[in-house]
Amino acid sequence: MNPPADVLLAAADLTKSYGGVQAVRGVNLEVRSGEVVGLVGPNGAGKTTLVDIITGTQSADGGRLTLAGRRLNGSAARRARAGLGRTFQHPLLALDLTVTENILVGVAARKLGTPWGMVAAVFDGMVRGVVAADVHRAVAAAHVMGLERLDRPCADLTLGEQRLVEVARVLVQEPRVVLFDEPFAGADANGVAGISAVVEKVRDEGRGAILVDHNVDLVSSLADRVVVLDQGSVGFSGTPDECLASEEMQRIYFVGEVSREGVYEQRG
Amino acid sequence: ACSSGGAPSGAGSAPPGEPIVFGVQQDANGPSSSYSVITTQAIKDAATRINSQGGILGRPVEVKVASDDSDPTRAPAVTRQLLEGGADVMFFTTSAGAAIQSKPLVYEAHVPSFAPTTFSTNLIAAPQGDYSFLIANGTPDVAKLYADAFKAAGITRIAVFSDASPTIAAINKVLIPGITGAGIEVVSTEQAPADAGDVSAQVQRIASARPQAILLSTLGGPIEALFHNTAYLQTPEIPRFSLASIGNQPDVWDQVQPDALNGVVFIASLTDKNPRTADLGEYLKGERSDFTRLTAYDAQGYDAAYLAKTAIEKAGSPDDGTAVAKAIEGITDYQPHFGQAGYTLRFGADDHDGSNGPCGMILTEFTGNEPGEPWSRYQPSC
Amino acid sequence: MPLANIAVSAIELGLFYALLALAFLLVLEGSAFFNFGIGPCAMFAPLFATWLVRSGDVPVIPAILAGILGAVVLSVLTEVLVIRSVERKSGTDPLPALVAVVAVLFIIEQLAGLIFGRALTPGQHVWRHAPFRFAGIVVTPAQVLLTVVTLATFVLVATWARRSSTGRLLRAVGDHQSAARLLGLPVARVRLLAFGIAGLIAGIAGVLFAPKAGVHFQTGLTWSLWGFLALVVGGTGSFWGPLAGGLLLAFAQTFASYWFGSAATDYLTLAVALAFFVARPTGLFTRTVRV
Amino acid sequence: MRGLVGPVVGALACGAVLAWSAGSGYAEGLVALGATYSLLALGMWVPFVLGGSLSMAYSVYLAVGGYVVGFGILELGWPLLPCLLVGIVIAVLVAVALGAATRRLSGFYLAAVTLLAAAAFEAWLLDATGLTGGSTGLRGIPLTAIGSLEITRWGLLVTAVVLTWVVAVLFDRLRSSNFGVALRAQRHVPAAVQASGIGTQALSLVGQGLGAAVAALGGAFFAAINSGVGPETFTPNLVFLAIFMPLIGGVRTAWGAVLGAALVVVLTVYVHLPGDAGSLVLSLAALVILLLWPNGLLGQLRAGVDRLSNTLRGGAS
Amino acid sequence: MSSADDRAATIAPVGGATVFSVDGLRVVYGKATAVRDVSLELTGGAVTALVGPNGAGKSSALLAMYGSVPATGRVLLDGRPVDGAPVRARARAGLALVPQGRQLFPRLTVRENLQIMADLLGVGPERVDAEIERFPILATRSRALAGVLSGGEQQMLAVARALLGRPRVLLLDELVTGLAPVVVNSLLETMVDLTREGVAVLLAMPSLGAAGPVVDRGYVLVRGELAAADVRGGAALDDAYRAALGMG
Ligand SMILES: Nc1ncnc2c1ncn2[C@@H]1O[C@H](COP(=O)(O)OP(=O)(O)OP(=O)(O)O)[C@@H](O)[C@H]1O
Ligand SMILES: Nc1ncnc2c1ncn2[C@@H]1O[C@H](COP(=O)(O)OP(=O)(O)OP(=O)(O)O)[C@@H](O)[C@H]1O
Ligand SMILES: CC(C)C[C@H](N)C(=O)O
Ligand SMILES: [Mg+2]
Ligand SMILES: [Mg+2]
Repeated sequence: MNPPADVLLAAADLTKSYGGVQAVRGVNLEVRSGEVVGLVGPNGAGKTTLVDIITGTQSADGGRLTLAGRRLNGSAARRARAGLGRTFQHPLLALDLTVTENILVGVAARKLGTPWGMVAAVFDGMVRGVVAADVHRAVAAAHVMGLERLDRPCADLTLGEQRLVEVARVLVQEPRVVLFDEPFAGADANGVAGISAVVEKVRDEGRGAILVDHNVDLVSSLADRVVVLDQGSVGFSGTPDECLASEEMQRIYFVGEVSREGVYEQRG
Repeated sequence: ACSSGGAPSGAGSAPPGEPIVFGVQQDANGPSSSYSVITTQAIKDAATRINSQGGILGRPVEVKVASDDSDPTRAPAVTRQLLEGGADVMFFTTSAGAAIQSKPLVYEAHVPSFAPTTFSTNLIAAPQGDYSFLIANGTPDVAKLYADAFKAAGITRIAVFSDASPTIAAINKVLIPGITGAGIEVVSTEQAPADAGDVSAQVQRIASARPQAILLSTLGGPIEALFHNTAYLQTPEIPRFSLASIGNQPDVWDQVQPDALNGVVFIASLTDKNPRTADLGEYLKGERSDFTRLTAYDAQGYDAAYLAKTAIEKAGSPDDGTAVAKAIEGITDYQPHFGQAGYTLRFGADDHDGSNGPCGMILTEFTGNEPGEPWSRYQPSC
Repeated sequence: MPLANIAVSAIELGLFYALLALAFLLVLEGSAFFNFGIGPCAMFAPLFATWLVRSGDVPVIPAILAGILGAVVLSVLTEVLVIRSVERKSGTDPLPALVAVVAVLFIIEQLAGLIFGRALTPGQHVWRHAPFRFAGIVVTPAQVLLTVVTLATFVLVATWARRSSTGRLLRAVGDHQSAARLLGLPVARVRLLAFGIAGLIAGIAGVLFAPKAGVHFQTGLTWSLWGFLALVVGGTGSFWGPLAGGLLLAFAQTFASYWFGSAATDYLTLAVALAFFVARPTGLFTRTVRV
Repeated sequence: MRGLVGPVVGALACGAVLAWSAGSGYAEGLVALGATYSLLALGMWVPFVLGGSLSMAYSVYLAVGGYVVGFGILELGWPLLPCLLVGIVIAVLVAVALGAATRRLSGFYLAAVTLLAAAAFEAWLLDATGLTGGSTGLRGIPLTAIGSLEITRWGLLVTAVVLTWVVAVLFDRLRSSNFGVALRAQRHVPAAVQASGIGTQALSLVGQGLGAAVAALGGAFFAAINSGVGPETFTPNLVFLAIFMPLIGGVRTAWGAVLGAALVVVLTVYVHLPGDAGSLVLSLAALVILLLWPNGLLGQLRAGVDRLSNTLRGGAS
Repeated sequence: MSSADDRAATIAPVGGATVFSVDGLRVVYGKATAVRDVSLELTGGAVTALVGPNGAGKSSALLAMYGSVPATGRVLLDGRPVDGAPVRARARAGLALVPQGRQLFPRLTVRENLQIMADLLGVGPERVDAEIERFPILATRSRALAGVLSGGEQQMLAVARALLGRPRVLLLDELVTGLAPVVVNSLLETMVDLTREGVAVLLAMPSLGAAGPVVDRGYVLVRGELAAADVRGGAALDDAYRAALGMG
């Protein structure tokens, strides 16, 4: 497999199962430079699991991954350093840290990449403390997302606000490929606009994104290509329009409660 | 934690004048507290008696007590506190480990110090041992006593069981070579942490080495009780010998299964045959409302106080610690309240261990779970 | 019969560890909290019982029951007076409550030393009987009693926690306390129950094991550490974890001492623990959920 | 402005304490103990308070620092300074090795294994007689000279206090730096920190190493000032005591650890309590502080100051 | 979605009895007031919406109605005051909440999560079985730990839990978050079915979205205060919401 030059992220034959549940089975996926790939599918289709095994949050049972032609493996931290960024379906923030501090983690990540980087950061941190430029980056990202009162601990934020903090955190990381796991869930109009702008920006800068969400209209409007995941495997892949019109999409997504019965017995 | 007996002890009958200060560094809350507080109390009682007898050089004795809880990190600060409080003589009733940590301080301050119950000779060894003194029989004496006793009883192969404390490690360093040097074979050495929950593995290992006797070298307490219980159950046929601690720990006797101590031989320091011992028992009974039984700790603490008195009087003043230390080195015939009737303590310039031959020790056999008669097979000769 | 005799002792020790670890686990399940006060509670029961026997001429059985009750009261008081209010004030940070319970541990130790004396205290025998001997193996009545009571306790607790609605409630509260509050579950009462039962089990463990080597005022810390080690070896995923962990720990300790010599025990324990946790970083039994 | 309060007040307090102790052997002993406890508490503060990982092996790092000073001066005839440096390096290496061996463990699992490691180390101190002096330890460590500059006990004490101040100031800055923020974040959401590209295992390893270095410094000064170190000098019990200190003082700043250490010294050694109840009183005091002010003394002080300045400002406007 | 549109035409006009109302509700966290003087009414047989941007105070208001956070103000259930009553009493009286976020017990199984609530409400095991059957996914995974379910599966479990006691007032915080359209539609259908039985439904959400067609009336919450009250119909509510946000 030799992907074309502009392919950023390439996943081949990814699989993952938990006991009897096969959450992801043989998924092939590509994200090109400047491309936003929408990932949709019913609940429990394996979208989050796919994001998890691509980013290394969970280990895959099998499959190959490359990022810009380079083999992508190892810990989540290593893959992030190679250029992956992600948000979590349920926001994962240090609740006792402030908004700024949580975003600062993303800024810090660029300097704490290696053990030696960490040692250097220790000395730098002891001498200089927090660096104004880093804080500015974090604050700027927070403002992009429309967040205010940044010295609040994240425990005081609503879930919707927490999701915005997460997006800001991944934004400052400047990853080459960002995997958004349902970023729009629970967002209001401003939030939707803010997050959409971030997704657009990623595309415009020639980076790539995978956008998971159940809001098919929103995904279609933002994505260059939509992949439909069903029962762990790719059911359909094409342009948003093709996808919306496809039979698979209709079958597995909009109608057919009936067709979903017994899904889990099949998987077992 | 620390505290200080503010007024001179036995203030009622104490002579007037500037007090001579006894600094006692004890363990009030820590692992050695069960015996440390007894020794401390004996020193206080001795001070009371000294004061009622006119004090030292006509001056009253004041006892200041501070606790380091056997914590060697705290020990130096506590020692400095007592030294600062004007201690003319120091008494370490705390654990040997804490006392050793404080050894340089008394050396630098030129204040003589007694460790009344310690028999680890590390404390008086160079470097910086010039101001430290011991009273109890040192480990070399113990080694010789047991070597002779084993020979007398026809025992040539023994096993040693120890707790894993540094104090015992220091003792074993002298004890075991002393015994093997005398031709007794040590076929097995086993140990367990002082707070171990089980020693059956150790007992079985010892049993498989087929010793004729087991020597317990521990600080007493739970580990000694546990070993006797286990050995009594699993290897009742092998006789057991012990150091001194168990003889002074009635609480341990209660913990041992009925009869499990029967026949165990240990080193007692007290005998009714010594009139001074009986006298001290009488005196303490009158002093303490809760007095139950005289222990070696009482006698050794009490004697340490009187040794200090003797030395200060010889030196003519408590102010020059070096002179007092020299005076202690000159004491050669002090009659202690422990040991056999004719036993005396003797110090010297190179001999900071006051014990003077094995007569400070009486091999005693348990009957049932209580110390009984002197052991019939062997006693040290004076 | 050295091996058999060592095995008997290892089982005794392991069952004691297991009971302590079970007490830990109950509090952990019911309140998501590592209660290092377990050891002192276990220590308090026999100390108090013996004190009653000695100074109050109370018969052995009532004294032991009073001792166990004392452990329950102590455990419950720890929750009511300390942990509950510290946790309420410290929000999401678990450290203050943890440190508070370490303070409680030392307070119980020192108070026990003050009240019951600092000397070694013998345990009381519930069942006085000569040791049973067959084929060179010696089993004491205390060992028989400990075995029976421990197994019964485990069966009861595991069944109760898995099958009864109160047991389910207990696990729910410990699992996600804020959700439990949100839904109106009786969080405070459930936690109290967890601490109470943990105190009960700790008290029983203490009085059953004390006859072996006695207790003194500083035994509590040691016992806490043993129970805690057994718990982490067993893992927190099952109510049988403590039993497996306790026995594994005791067998490893005892047989390592037997085969390799007691001088190497400390090194061996560390080596075994490192090897074990490399293979199973969260113990034998675990239940993992997604991030 | 606010950033200067800690260093300035801390410097004043350190100066005051030194001035108070000058000339009195006892007071100096207290300050020496306070400095040792402070450096231990500060060392543990990084991995424990910031990183949330409870390593109980800190007695090991103290002992390494102390023993290297003893061995270097007594056996090798080295001056103090290289002993300090070598002690720090060895402590860091031990910490990193132990941390690497336990890298998959977190929370209480880590506490359990490090506790066993501390016990094994204690046994080793007794066994390795040639290096450590066995049960006796290394005693009679003389004060050495740096070139022609004679080192005095007082000089050592001043240095230890100044170092405590320096470490507290540096650690306070570290807390809010990139490293500190990442370390604090991985306490609760390691997966998120990892997904940002920060290896949480390496992060806590570095934290452990840093803490070990500071603790080793504490052990080294204790041994040098008290001219001796033994197998019982630094026990795991000390580590239990040390986990009180930052919580009593307040976890929001490294000065909390120093204040807590000072309070422990005052309660267990300095004040005269009836019945030698220092340990009991200390535990009770810790409990009361945690019950009343879970943010510790400094946290409470800060809240008080904030409230005061608020009312003042409110009154003015 | 066409089916939802059909239904919109057939919804019964608002006019059932008021089964639940709050008056002067106020929620304060420390120094910040999250909800101030909110008053609203829920009528049986109607779907009421509470819309507002992130941080407006919707969740706080719902939690206060359910009794999970301290609040002041009157809360009437069936005309009887329940403010001051604990959550359990309100739940047993027929109030149910689907909270926002992950408020399940992750280390309990799917079934156990429901049993906990059944015990609290005092309903029998047959209700647990019935609710598990409502969502086929839950039925097949009833013995799995709740914490391993996918986001949407967890949301279904939360809804099933709320329906256990056959509540007469349903408070739903971001009901459709994380759910696939097919599930959203069927759930909205379920809600409509429930209103036919006289249940009062309150849907809180940051935007009307797919729920628009089923909404009978609504309230707009901005910065803790009501910007519009008792707006009839989804379309009108959408307009009112836009106006309140200054988006014309
Ligand atoms: N640790 C696990 N153990 C068992 N089953 C799991 C585990 N993790 C995920 N699953 C199952 O794998 C399937 C896929 O889950 P995943 O979270 O990837 O779905 P999803 O597509 O993200 O769904 P949603 O849209 O609801 O978030 C689900 O049925 C889930 O229950
Ligand atoms: N526990 C808390 N402590 C302090 N402030 C809080 C707390 N919970 C919420 N808040 C604040 O109260 C306000 C209202 O929060 P609430 O969760 O009710 O909003 P919401 O409308 O549900 O928002 P979303 O749509 O994002 O869920 C917000 O400003 C939030 O930051
Ligand atoms: C009385 C003895 C148990 C004291 C012990 N020998 C010690 O050196 O500390
Ligand atoms: Mg998902
Ligand atoms: Mg909300």
